[in-house]
Amino acid sequence: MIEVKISDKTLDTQACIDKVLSPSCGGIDVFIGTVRNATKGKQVVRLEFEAYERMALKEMQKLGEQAKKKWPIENVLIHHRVGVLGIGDIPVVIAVAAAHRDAAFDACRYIIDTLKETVPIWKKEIFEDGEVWVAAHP
Amino acid sequence: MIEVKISDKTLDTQACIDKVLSPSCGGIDVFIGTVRNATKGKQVVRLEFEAYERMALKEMQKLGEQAKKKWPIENVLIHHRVGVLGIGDIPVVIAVAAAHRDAAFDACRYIIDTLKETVPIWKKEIFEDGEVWVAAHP
Amino acid sequence: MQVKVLAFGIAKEIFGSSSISIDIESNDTDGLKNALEVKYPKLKELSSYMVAVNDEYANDKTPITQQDEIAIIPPVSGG
Amino acid sequence: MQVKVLAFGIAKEIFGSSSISIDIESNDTDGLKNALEVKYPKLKELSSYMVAVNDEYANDKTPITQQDEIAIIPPVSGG
Repeated sequence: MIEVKISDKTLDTQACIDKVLSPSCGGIDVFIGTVRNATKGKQVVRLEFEAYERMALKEMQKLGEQAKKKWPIENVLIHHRVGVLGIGDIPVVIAVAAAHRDAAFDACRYIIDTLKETVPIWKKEIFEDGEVWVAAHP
Repeated sequence: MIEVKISDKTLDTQACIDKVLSPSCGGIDVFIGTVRNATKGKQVVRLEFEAYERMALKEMQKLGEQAKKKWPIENVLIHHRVGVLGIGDIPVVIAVAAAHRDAAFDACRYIIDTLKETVPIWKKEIFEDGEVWVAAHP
Repeated sequence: MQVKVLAFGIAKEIFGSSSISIDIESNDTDGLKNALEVKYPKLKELSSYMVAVNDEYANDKTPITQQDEIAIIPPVSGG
Repeated sequence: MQVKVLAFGIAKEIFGSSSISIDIESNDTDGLKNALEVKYPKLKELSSYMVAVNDEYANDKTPITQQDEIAIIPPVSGG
């Protein structure tokens, strides 16, 4: 199973985990991204996420397919949040279930690393005194 | 924070995750072990876990401390179940929160790998036609 | 040819809109980039940017038509 | 000296009890292992086993007293 989703609602971590559980899997690795209160020592007020939704879903699906080709994993879930997020909110949940844990760890890490490079989603950091689109400028 | 626990009750994954969340953390890696329906192609009926509880808690605490020395992580939680577990039940939850995800992934994987080598907990696999203490014999 | 271009993130701010129309001389992604960079020179200040054609990253000189969905993809920062 | 020994996992099954008392000749972990292997030769069939003294893994020839909590740790298999 590969499930990808972009949502403007709070991501439900437990529901994500429940979806990848399987009687033939012994190891589940879950990555949860959360909004940190500071970036490079500067206090963050909130983040705003925006997606090119149709293409982002396509790229997320590709990530799931690539991971399933590279490692013996069974279920992959990638959920990404869009909209305005406050400190502690969850922009992303990735859950991977496999018979054995090594594949789950490798695949989960590959997916978040690659998602950050290829999936058309953007985040703007809002500070007390300004805002910046992350990674936009050198 | 380091929290270790051995319990004969169902592990609550969401509660484990909630405990490691922190406004200064941006990445949480969670490992969930589940009871697989088969081992080496043989159908499993149930597992029985037993711990040398006081020593196991001490070794789990050490794992948390070692991980915090090795990587810049903030919160570590290690919960292990004992007693009789059926297919799909969760023997172990490890949750690690860090400012950045690499440390969370590395530490979480180190903890489960090392737990399986050093923490005095034993599991017996029960099949239709017999039972075996895992790893006991060459 | 005039094409419609979708914009996201900082590209939307540079264009002042989530969708613009622009005249291009050569009907491919290079022609599009040239036209955009003349009209919106701030695009050249980005670390990089890509063009997507029909939801796929496009290489240099990918042909484009008025029927294609074209989007400007500034450096992504999801996760 | 007679010492009390806790047993877990397969060691509990080999001893037939979660706790046994045994006479040892030399008062250290080697003396304990020798005495145990004479009385419970099945211990030698295990992949390996360790002795824990007061909740810590003990090396060879670690001295033991009657006040110590001593446990036999067969190959662990948690997780």
